[in-house]
Amino acid sequence: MSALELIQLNLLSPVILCFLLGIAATLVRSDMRFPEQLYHGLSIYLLLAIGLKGGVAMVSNPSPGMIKVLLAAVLISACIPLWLYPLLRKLGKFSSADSAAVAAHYGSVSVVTFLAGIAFLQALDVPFEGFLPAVVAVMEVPGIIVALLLVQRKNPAASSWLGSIKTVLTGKSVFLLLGGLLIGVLSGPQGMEKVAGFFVVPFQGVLCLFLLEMGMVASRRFDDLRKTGPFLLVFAILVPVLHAVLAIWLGAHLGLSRGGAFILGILASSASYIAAPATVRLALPQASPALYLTSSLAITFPFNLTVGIPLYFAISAWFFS
Amino acid sequence: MSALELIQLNLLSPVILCFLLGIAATLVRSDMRFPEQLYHGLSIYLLLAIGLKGGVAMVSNPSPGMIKVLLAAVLISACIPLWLYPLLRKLGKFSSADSAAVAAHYGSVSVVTFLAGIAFLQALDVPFEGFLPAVVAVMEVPGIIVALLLVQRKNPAASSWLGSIKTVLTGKSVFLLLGGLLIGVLSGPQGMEKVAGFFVVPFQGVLCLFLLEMGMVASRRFDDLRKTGPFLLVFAILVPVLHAVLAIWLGAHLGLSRGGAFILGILASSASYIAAPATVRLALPQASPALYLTSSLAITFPFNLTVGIPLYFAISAWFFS
Amino acid sequence: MSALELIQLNLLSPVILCFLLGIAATLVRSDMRFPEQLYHGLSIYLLLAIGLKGGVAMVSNPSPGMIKVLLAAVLISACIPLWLYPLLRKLGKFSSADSAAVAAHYGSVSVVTFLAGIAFLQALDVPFEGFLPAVVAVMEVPGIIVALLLVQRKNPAASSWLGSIKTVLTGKSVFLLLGGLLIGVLSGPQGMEKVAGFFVVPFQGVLCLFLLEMGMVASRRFDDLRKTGPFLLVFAILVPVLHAVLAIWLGAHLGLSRGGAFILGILASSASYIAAPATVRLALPQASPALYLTSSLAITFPFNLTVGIPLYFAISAWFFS
Amino acid sequence: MKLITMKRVTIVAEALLADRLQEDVVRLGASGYTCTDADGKGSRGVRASEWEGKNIKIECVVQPDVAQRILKKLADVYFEHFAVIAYCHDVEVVRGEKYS
Amino acid sequence: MKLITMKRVTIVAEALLADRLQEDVVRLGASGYTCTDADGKGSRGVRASEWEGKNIKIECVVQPDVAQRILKKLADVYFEHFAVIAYCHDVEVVRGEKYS
Amino acid sequence: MKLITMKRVTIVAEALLADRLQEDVVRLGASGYTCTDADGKGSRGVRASEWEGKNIKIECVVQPDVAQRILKKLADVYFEHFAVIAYCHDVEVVRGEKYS
Ligand SMILES: Nc1ncnc2c1ncn2[C@@H]1O[C@H](COP(=O)(O)O)[C@@H](O)[C@H]1O
Ligand SMILES: Nc1ncnc2c1ncn2[C@@H]1O[C@H](COP(=O)(O)O)[C@@H](O)[C@H]1O
Ligand SMILES: Nc1ncnc2c1ncn2[C@@H]1O[C@H](COP(=O)(O)O)[C@@H](O)[C@H]1O
Ligand code: NA
Ligand code: NA
Ligand code: NA
Repeated sequence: MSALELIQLNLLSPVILCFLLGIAATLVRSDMRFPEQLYHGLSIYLLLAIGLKGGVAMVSNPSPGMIKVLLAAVLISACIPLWLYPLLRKLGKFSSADSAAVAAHYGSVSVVTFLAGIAFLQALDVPFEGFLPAVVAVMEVPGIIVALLLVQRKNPAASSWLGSIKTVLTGKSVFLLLGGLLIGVLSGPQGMEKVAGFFVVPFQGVLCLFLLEMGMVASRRFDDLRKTGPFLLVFAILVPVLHAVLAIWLGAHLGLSRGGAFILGILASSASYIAAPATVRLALPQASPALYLTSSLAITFPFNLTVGIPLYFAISAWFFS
Repeated sequence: MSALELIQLNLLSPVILCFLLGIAATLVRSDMRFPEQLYHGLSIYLLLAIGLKGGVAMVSNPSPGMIKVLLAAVLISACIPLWLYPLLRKLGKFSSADSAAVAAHYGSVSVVTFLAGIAFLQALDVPFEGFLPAVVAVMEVPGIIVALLLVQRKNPAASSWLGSIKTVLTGKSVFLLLGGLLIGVLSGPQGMEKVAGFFVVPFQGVLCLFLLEMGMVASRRFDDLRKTGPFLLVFAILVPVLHAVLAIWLGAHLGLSRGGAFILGILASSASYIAAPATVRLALPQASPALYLTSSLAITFPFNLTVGIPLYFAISAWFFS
Repeated sequence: MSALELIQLNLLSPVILCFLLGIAATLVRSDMRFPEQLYHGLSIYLLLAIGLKGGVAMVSNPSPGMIKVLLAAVLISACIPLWLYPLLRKLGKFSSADSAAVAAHYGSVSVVTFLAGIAFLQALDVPFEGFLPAVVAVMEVPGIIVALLLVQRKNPAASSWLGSIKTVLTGKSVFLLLGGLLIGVLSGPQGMEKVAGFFVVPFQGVLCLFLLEMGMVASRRFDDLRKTGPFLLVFAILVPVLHAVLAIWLGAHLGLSRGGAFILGILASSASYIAAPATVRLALPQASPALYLTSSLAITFPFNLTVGIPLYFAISAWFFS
Repeated sequence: MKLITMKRVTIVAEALLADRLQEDVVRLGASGYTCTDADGKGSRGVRASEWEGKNIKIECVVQPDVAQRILKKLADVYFEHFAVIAYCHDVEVVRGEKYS
Repeated sequence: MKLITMKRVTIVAEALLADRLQEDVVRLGASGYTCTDADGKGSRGVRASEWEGKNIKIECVVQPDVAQRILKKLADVYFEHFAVIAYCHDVEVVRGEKYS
Repeated sequence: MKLITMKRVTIVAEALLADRLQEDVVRLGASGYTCTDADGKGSRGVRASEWEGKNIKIECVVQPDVAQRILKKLADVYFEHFAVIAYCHDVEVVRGEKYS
């Protein structure tokens, strides 16, 4: 399939259409409100379910090279802020705090983009490694820590070093992904069989509902786009594409399957909008949330979901042929 | 099947039994509380799911005459207040505001009654048109607007005209029904396949849970029945039956299937208890919620769910034989 | 299978692994929060679903001797406090109020332990009687009432007798279990078929999610273990084992199947941590929640889930061979 | 705009007491009350049903003598064994007659 | 630490009015507001959408004259037909300039 | 019924600060606090995690000097970069010793 056909396939999938419907809800000022606790409940479900499935896949189809890939993933995360920080400082003329803050977001990952990538692979029947949820988990934290190291914090309100690290490490996404993986590995396919009716069968539909809300959340930030200027817009689209290509290339060299390398690309490309904002807000209070949240949530996230995913998959063909 | 057999079939379905259990919960003063956010979450699910299924049905089994039926549905809604308002003024001796308020509720529709009607048809394996969710969506608003036009509003607290129309149009039910339809049409049967495990398989069960709560909500209003007098009781039972018969007859003439005409009857017959109360409360604050909510929620809604649905289906046989 | 194999089978089931993951969440101080309304929603679902399934089983495979078993179950509940109260007074040196409070908890039952027992039987394909949810319902209340009768209440803040009884009787678990049973009996297997996609297929998975939260709740009480002393620890493990053995023996004599007798054992063995604490707190405010909640929630509940269930099942072999 | 001075009583208590306290304040003369869910930490930290809803906060606007009676009742009946705090202060209301 | 005296206005109303009341207080001069969900019972007990959210409580810290205007507006427009109560009292704030 | 005058401090802040502010008030001498979820709008309108819980409101009843210290700490540390407001007023409590 050509990139265009892939984009069309992606845009017409229920998952992405629900995301667009959420955006539409904000645009037409619908009074629909997504219950906050439902959002939290669905996110617990999605994290645990994807972990579980990964764990079961790991025992039923063990893929070699997991450790190598995990190390590479940590390295990718840690290096991203190292080049983004000077880029934002110099080219973007951002303050030191703002540069570190934005860099932290791109060093971390977006779990929802990952889930949409997995759904895309499943629609195409492309296989991928079972241990990928572990890759998500290890990529969430390093980039944030490295970015925070790049800037001096003398604000009395800033959280302590230890505090910041604790915040990211005890976050629920890392915990549930790894916990799910472990449960999947321990209980195996027979265990999975009993709970597949809850954790597998409705999964894609639940993801739809979740993306409906994410569409609303992302589009509520669209207004800020006017304030943040053109540099950030270009940054938040080109940088993800670049990261995706590099990571897919690296994944291919590490021996990942095409599906796996594609997902590594998605992860490198994606920007965090849950773990990173919470940590950065407390560690760098002087950085402007309007900058880092707008770029990660209102530009990169919708771009990746709609165009990025099929584009990166088309690109991955270059390295696997 | 005779009307009596149909009533029995309906009363013994899990959906209606759950509704009755909800009523029982209030009567025995159980301390069961239905979490408010769960209620909202389930309603989002039900609206989106029924829209989706309708949309997919529209592309896989296109039924002709949709536009004609939609126009007729708008007309039905708009006309209902026109005759109910004088009826309530003259026969019921209601104030002008109260008459308009009650008329607005019967001019609009109850989505839950619609869902119960669909579940009833599915239990009997009776087919119906895929575009029916669109019919629900277009019938929600016109009756409310017409009813509000009938009464002069000079209260300083009353919401403006524009405000009222905005409130009903941006309501979540219209938005989700139409959004679901659109997603269904765009993603088609292959898209649906991926999410059927969430939007189709558990649908009827979710409806049960939802009706458990609706039973509690409706029965909490039973106390008000003593205050509102016998006229409203007779009104809230006879008028729905009349509307149902007329709409089924009209549906038959418009070329709808028996199932479709039956659903049109259900819709005409049903009274709103979500969109209408919220709009009317703000537009006609001097009207008594005890009157309009008691009639729509504590009389018409339970009557339609338990007796109306099978009765109207039996009646629909007259026009299709 | 040996007791050890059964323990291993149980510990590696997703349901129990999720419970352990919940405990781990507290231990590593994860910031994961389980939405409160989700907890309530899941509990409504689980109670209704287990009732429903029992009701359908009652009509499709009627098991004889239900009345006899229900009477025995009431008797077991009522007698438990009669011997625990003096035990706690004399051996434990607890105050009169504290003794009655703890006795009330062990006289009542834990629905979640029951559900885990059912899941365990299903994993082993062991059949059980359909009316067991009714047994749960009748065992919830008597032990609490008897225990409260044992101690004089002269505190002005204590709730009245009638108040206490009302509280336990109108509790949602009794209501939903019996309501679900009734709906199951009335709508039968055909009714069930329509809602199985919601009430049967995802059941075990939902139970997993619920136990994740229960693990967090139970483990938040672990700190209190140091304060409550070794007597309570021994008490909260030995007494449940004793109750289980006696109840299984009794169940065998009442003609229950091995599965049914095992569940009766689970119920006798389990301690309430929902109905009993709420009632006891209001009726005996001077009793220390740290004592009764720690023993029931932080000791007996995790013990039964992890070790008790397979142990009691192994023991049940003695009486059925 | 004539404002009348009344007392606002605030009660924070474990959620289990909600129904009882609401009945109490009405019985002691409050014309109404407003109740919100709350979390909290105090010197006792004892609660019977951790995950069944935490604390509640009841606020009522009442005549001074009613405020006195409510505070006294709380001190007499609930303070010893339950997690409850209460306090009051003056507020100015429109249409004072609504509250008596 | 210099503290400045301002007025805190508290409004409890049926949830349906949330948007309107929030707009009103800002239009009448409040620099912001804080809004919480609440339950309650009053002398009227009338509400149009029982299960669609119950009451809301809006609190805003404002200059005395703004408080007067808010209370007057509520009395004039909402008190007759809607379930609304409102009252105010003095509070001491840090950095009074934030509120005007 | 002897009543003692104390200060009630009210803090409204973005939810992310909940843990820190709760620790702060206890460290500065509050014997406890009550915390509710809230929504709100202010002059800044900046928040980092829109859908992860909005604002929180912390209320604590404390001795006047503790109130001073809490307000000072907030002004010194949080006011510049975070969405935080705080104010206090007198309340009358039963059993004043509980709060010190
Ligand atoms: N000094 C205080 N200020 C505000 N709220 C308090 C204070 N002390 C206790 N509380 C509240 O009252 C509840 C019960 O307090 P206690 O009985 O001291 O455990 C706590 O959970 C808090 O919500
Ligand atoms: N005396 C009162 N004290 C505190 N809140 C009240 C009082 N009276 C009424 N309320 C609140 O105001 C709402 C509307 O009251 P009403 O208009 O009297 O029905 C109620 O639901 C309560 O939340
Ligand atoms: N004048 C005010 N009255 C009441 N609450 C306010 C006021 N101004 C701000 N707030 C609350 O404080 C939070 C932060 O305000 P700000 O820092 O001005 O954005 C807002 O979200 C409101 O909840
Ligand atoms: Na990244
Ligand atoms: Na109608
Ligand atoms: Na027991």
